[in-house]
Amino acid sequence: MAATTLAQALNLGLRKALEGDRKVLVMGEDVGRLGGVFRITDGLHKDFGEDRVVDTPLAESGIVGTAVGLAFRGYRPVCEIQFDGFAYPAFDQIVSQLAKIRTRTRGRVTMPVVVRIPYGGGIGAVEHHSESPEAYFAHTAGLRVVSPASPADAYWMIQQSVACDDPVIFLEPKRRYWDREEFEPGAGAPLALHAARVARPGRDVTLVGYGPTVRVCLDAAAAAAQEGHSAEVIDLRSLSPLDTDTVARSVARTGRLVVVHEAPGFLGPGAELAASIGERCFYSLQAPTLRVTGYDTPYPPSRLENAYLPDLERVLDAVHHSLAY
Amino acid sequence: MAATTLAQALNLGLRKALEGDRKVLVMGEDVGRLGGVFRITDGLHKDFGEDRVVDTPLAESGIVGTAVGLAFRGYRPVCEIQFDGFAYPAFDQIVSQLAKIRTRTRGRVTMPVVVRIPYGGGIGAVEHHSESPEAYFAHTAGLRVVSPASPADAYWMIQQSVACDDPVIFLEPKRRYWDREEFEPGAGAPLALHAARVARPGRDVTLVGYGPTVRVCLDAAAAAAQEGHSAEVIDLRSLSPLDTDTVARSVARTGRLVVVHEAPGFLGPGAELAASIGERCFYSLQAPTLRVTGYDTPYPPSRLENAYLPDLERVLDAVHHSLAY
Amino acid sequence: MRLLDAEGHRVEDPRWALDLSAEEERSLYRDMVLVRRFDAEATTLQRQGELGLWASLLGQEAAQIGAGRALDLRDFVFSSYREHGIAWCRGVDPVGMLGFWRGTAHGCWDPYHAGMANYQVVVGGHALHGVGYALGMQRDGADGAVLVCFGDGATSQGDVNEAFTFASVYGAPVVFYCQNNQWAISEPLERQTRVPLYRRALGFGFPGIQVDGNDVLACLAVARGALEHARSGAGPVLIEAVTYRMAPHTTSDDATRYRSADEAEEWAAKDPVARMRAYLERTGRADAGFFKEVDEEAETLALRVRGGCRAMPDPPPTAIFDHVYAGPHTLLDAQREEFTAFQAQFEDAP
Amino acid sequence: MRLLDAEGHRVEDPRWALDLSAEEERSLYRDMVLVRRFDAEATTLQRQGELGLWASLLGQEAAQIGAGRALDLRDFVFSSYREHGIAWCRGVDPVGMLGFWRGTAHGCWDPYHAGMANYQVVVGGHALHGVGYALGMQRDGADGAVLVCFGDGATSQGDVNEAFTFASVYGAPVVFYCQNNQWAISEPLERQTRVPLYRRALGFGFPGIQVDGNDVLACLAVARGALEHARSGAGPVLIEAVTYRMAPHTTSDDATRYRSADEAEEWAAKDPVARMRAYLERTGRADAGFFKEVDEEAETLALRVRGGCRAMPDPPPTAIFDHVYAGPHTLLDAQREEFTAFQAQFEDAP
Ligand SMILES: Cc1ncc(C[n+]2csc(CCOP(=O)(O)OP(=O)(O)O)c2C)c(N)n1
Ligand SMILES: Cc1ncc(C[n+]2csc(CCOP(=O)(O)OP(=O)(O)O)c2C)c(N)n1
Ligand SMILES: [Mg+2]
Ligand SMILES: [Mg+2]
Repeated sequence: MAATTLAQALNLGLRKALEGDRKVLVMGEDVGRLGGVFRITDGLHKDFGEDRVVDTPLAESGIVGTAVGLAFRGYRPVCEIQFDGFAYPAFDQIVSQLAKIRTRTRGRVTMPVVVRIPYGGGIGAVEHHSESPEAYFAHTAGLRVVSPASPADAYWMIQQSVACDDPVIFLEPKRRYWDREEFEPGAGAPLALHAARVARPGRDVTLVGYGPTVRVCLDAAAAAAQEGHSAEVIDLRSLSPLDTDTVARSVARTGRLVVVHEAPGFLGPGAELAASIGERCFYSLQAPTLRVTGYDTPYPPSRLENAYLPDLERVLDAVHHSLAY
Repeated sequence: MAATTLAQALNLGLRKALEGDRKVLVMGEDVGRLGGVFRITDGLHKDFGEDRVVDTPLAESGIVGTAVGLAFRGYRPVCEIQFDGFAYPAFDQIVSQLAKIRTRTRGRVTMPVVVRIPYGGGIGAVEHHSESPEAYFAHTAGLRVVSPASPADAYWMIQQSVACDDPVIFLEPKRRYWDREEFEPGAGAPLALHAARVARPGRDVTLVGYGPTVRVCLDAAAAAAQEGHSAEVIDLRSLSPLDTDTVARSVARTGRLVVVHEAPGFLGPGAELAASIGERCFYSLQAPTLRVTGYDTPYPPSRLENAYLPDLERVLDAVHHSLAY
Repeated sequence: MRLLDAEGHRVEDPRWALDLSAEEERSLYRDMVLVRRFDAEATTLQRQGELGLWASLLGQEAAQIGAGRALDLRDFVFSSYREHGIAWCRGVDPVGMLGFWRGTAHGCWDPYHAGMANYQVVVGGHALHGVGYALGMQRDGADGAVLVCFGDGATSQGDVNEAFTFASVYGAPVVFYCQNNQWAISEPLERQTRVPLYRRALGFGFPGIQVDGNDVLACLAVARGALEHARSGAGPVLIEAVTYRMAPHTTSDDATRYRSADEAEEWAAKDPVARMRAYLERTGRADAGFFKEVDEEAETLALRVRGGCRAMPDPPPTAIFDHVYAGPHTLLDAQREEFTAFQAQFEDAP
Repeated sequence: MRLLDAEGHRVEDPRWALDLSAEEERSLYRDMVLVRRFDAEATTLQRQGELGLWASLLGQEAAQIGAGRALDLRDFVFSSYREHGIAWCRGVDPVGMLGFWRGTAHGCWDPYHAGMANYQVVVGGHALHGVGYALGMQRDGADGAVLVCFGDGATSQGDVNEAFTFASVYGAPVVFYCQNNQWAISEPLERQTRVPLYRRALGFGFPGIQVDGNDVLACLAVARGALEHARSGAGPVLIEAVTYRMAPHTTSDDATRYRSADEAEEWAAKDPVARMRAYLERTGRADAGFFKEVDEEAETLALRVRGGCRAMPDPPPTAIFDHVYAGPHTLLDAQREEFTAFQAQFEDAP
C-alpha cells in the first residue's frame, strides 16, 4: 500500500470506471495520447483505445454538446475541461441542455455525464487557469456538484460520479493534485457522494471548506489549537446538494461558523451556508457566519495570488472575530 | 404627462441615449426593423439608421463579442439578448471578456457595454423564455447588475447604464413591461444607479424584492397591513453592487428580513442578503432571514408557473413565519 | 436540385433517381395536406387561448415531409421547434405535440419511441446532440443515421459550426438538414450569410447540396441519398432546403412589420402542396375522389386535435419537482415536501 | 503561395508582386533572428524560475514577422498568446511582454499605444473582438484594417466561426490570420479539420488563401494584399500560414509524448530563418558582416531582456483591487479597505 497522489487516485478511479462499464467514455482536449495536461488520463488511451478515450476538437461547447448526444444514445461520457476558465464556452450546453434534458423529457432521457474541471488557484498559472466557477454550477438546478479534497475521496467520488445517473460537475482541486495519501484502492466502503465529512472534530467553532481549502482549514485548526481554541473542520465534499445536516449538527454544538473558499464571496457557497445555517441554527448561533473567500475581483496575476487566496492568517483572523462575538 | 409603460420608458431612455452620444449603438437580433420582439427598440432603426441600430446574425456570443470589440474602438454598444434563456451562449464573452478586459488591460481599455436581458417568468411562455439568470452575473466580478421595477426607473436607469464606463447587465422584468406609471421624462433627478429604494415604509418586517417581485412585495405588504402588520418594502434596483446599507438600516429597525426573487433560491441573491445582513445586523435580527424564491428546479412549463413563482400567499406566509420567531 | 418544377412538371435528374409508385406519391401529398391542416388548427387553438404559442410550418410541408419520409426506424432525429411535419412522419401524435405549446410539458413525446428528440428551443443547441448521438451509433456499429434539422438563422450559431467540425473530423453518420425559409424572425437571409448555405459544408470538408425545399420529391430523394451516404460510413452531409416561411415567425409575430406582401405572393405561387397536387392531377395519379378523401381526413384530424387539445389536463403542481434528478436530492426533496404541505393548507380551506 | 522555396530560391508569383529593397529584406531577417533569440531567452528565464510559463514561437518567425511587417499605424491586432513576433513588429518592448508570463500583470502593454490588444488566453475568444473593432473602424470611416491571429486549433471554436459570419455579413475590414503550426498542444491538425483551413472562408463567403508560413516574403506579400483588400472595403480575408511549432506547446509541455523526432527533423529542414539567410547569402544581399552584426544585436537584446525581466518588480498586493471597475463600487471598495487594514497589521509586527 503506497502513498497515492490525488492525480493518481483519479487516474485509478477512471480506469476502474472504464473497466466496469463499456459505455463509459473519456473525452476532451489532449486526454488521449498526452494523457491530459495534468496526466489524469495517463495510459487510458493506450489501454482502452481511441474510441473510448477520445481526443476532441478544440471546442468546449462541442465536447459537452456531443457528450449530451452520447448520453442520449446510452453512453456515460466523462468530459475533461482543460482548465476552469475554459468551462464558460460550454456554459449553455451545461446549463440549458445537460442540466435540463431529464426534466425536459420527463425522465425519459437520463444524462449520466461527468464534467471534470480542474479548478482553483495556487499553481502560479497565467490568466483563466486558476478560477473557481463552482457557484455558477451549484446555482444551476439539475446538476450535481462535488469536489474531493483527498486522494481516497478522489478515487471513490469519481467512480460514484460516473455511476450516477445525473450530470455531475466534478471539480478537481488542481493545487492538491500532488498531495499524497495512503489508501487501499478498492478496499473499504466509500462515504455517500453527497455527504460532508468531519475532517477534524472540535468544540468552539466550525470551519467549513471543500476542495483546495480543506487543507487551509485543517492548518488553521491546528494553529487555533495552539492558541487553545478547538475548531471543528468539515470537508463539504459536495456543493449541490449541500449536506447542511452535517454542518448544522456541528454548528448546533459550536455556535460559530466560518466558511472558507477560493471562489469570490459575493453570492458564493459561503453565502448559501450563512443563509441556510442561519435559518436552521438561528438560536444556537453565537456569532454571524463569517466568510473567508476570494475577493470579488478577477483572479489576479500569479505573483499576487497568495494575497488573493484564503490562507491560514485570514482564516485564523476570522476565527478570532467569530470567537469575539 | 401621460401614463407610460415600462417598455415605452425603456424606448424613450434608449432614444435619449442614442441622441446624446453618437458612439452609442443598439445591437441584437430583430432590434432593427421589427423593433425587438418586445418592441423596446421600436422606431429607433428608422430614426437612427442601420449603422446605429443593428440587426445582428443569430449568435449571442457574436453579439457580445463584437460589442466588446466595438467598445475597444470607443463605442458604447447596448446589446439586446432576446430572452434570458439565450444569454448563456454569450456567457464566455460576458464572464471572461466583457467583465475582465478592464482589469486585464490595467484600466487602459474600458468596456461601456450594456447587455439588456428581458428576464423572469409570468408571461405564459415556452421553455427558456422565463428564466432568472441574475445570480450568475451578480457573482461575476467586473460586472454591474441592475434591474428597474418601474417605468420611471427604467427610463433613468437605462440612460445611467449607457453612461456608465463599466459593463452593465441590465435586467428587464418582462412581465412588467406593460405596467404603467405617470412620470415626466427628463424632469427631476434620478436616484443613483446602485441605490436601493424604500418603496413602502414599515416597522415590523422588511420585504426585499427587485424587478418583477417588487410588486409582489407591495401587494404582500398591503395584505399584511390588513392583518395589522407593518411591512417595509425595499426595491433593490441593483444586484451588484448591492445596497446593503439601505437594507441594513431597515432591518436594524424591523429586526426581520424576507427576500423575494424568482431566481432559484440556492446560491441566489437572497442567500447573499441573508449572509451580509446576518453579519451587519447580527444583534438586531429577531428572526433568520427568510427567502421566498423560485424553486431549485428548471423553470416549469407555463401551466405550472403560478405554482413556481413567489406570490402573495408565499410571501405572506414567510412574513408570518418571520413574525412568529 | 429539383424533380418537380413550379408548375408540377416532373424533371429528371440522373443523379437523383426516384422511383415511387403512384400510391407513394399520393401519400406524400396526403401527409402534406394533413400537417398543413393540423398546423392551421394549432394556429386557431392559439388564437382561442388554448395554446400559449404556435410556430407554424406553413410553406415548409414539402421540406419536412420529404425529409421525414426518407427516414426509417434505424434513424434518429434532433429538431428545432418548427418540425411538426418531421414529428408527424416519426409517428408522433399531433395532439401530443401540442402539450409543449399549451404549456403542460417541455417535452411531450417519448424520444426513444419516436426516434426523435423533443423540440429544441435554443437555436442550434441540438446540432451537437445529433453529432454525439451519431458518434454513439458509430460505436455501437448501428447502421442508422441522425437527421439534425435547423433553420437558416441557426447556421450563425457557434454550436452549429462546432457540430460541423465534430461530425467532419469523426466522419459521423449525420445529415444536417437546414430549412432555409428565408427568415429568422424579422431578419432576412442576408443577415446570416452572403453565400448559399449549403456551401458552408465544403469549408468543413464534407458535401453540401441545395435542394428546392418546396418540391417534396426532390427533398425526399436528396434526404434519402444523404442518409444512405451517412449510414454507409462516408460521413456527414449538409442539405439546404430552400423554402419559405409563409406564416409569421410564431403566433406572437407580426410579419407585416418587416416583409412585403409582394414577397409573400411570389412564394405563394410556389406553394409546395399545390405543386404536388398539380403533378398528381396532371399525371392522373390521383383523381378528384382522392383529393376529397384527403380533405375529409384533414377535417377529421383537425376535429380530433381540437378535442384532444381542449381535453389536455394541466399537470399537478408537484410535477415541478419531478424528473429533475434521477436519484434523491436532499434540497429538492425538502422543497417538494414543503411545497406539498403549503398547498395542502389551501386545499383544506373552505 | 510561396516566394522562397525551401532552399531559399526566389520564386516569382505574378499575383503577389513583392518589390523589396535589399535593406528591407535584411531587416526582415534581422527581425526573425531577434525574436528567435528573445524567445530562446524567455525559455531560459522560465527554466530559471523567472517566468511561470512561456509559449515559444520557435519555427513561426516568418509567419509572424511577415504578417507583422505588413501592418501599419492605421491597423490594429488581436492575437493569442504566441504572437510575440507580431507584438515585436508593433513596437512592444520585449521586456514588457514578459510581465504576463512572469505573473505580474494580465496585460502588459498599452493596446492603444501598440495598436495591438494584449495576449488572449481563451482560444478563439478574441476573434469577435477583432470583428467588432473593425466594425467600429468602418463606422469611423477609418482606412485601417484589423489583423486577428489564431492557431489551427482555434478554428474549431464556435466563436471563431461566429466571427467569420459577422465579418462576412457586414463586410468588415478584417484579416483572419491562422498560423497552422500543425498542432494544438498534443492534437494534430486532423483532430480539427479534414480539409485545408483556408477553405473554411469560402463557406462563409469570403476569400481564403494558403501561404507557406515559413517563407517570410510570401507571408509579407499575402498579408499586405489581404490587408489592402480589407482596407479597401472589400471585406474579410482568411490567410492560412502553414508552419510548424518547433518547440513544445509551452514550457510545461512534453512534446515527446505525442510526436516523433522524424517529424521535427523534417520541419527543421524547412527552418524559416535559415531559409531567408540562404536567400540573402545566395543573392549577395547580405554579407558575413551583416550576419555577425545581427547575431551580436541578438545577444545584446537577450542580455537586456534577462536583466529587465529579473528587475521586474511585483506589483503591490492592493493591485488586486485596481481597475476592476472604472467607478466606485461599494463592495470592492470595502474589500480593499479591509484588505489594507489586515495587511497593515502584519507590517506593524516586528
Ligand atoms: C440561442 C437562441 N437565440 C435566440 C432565440 C430566439 N429565436 C427563436 S427562433 C429565432 C429565429 C430562428 O430562425 P431560423 O434558425 O431561421 O429558424 P426558423 O424560425 O426560420 O425556422 C430566434 C432568434 C432562440 N430561440 N435561441
Ligand atoms: C477555450 C480554451 N480551451 C482550451 C484552452 C487550453 N489551450 C491552450 S492553447 C491550446 C491549443 C491551441 O492550439 P492552436 O489554436 O493550434 O494554437 P497554438 O497553441 O498551436 O499556437 C489549448 C487547448 C484554452 N486556452 N482556451
Ligand atoms: Mg428561418
Ligand atoms: Mg496550433
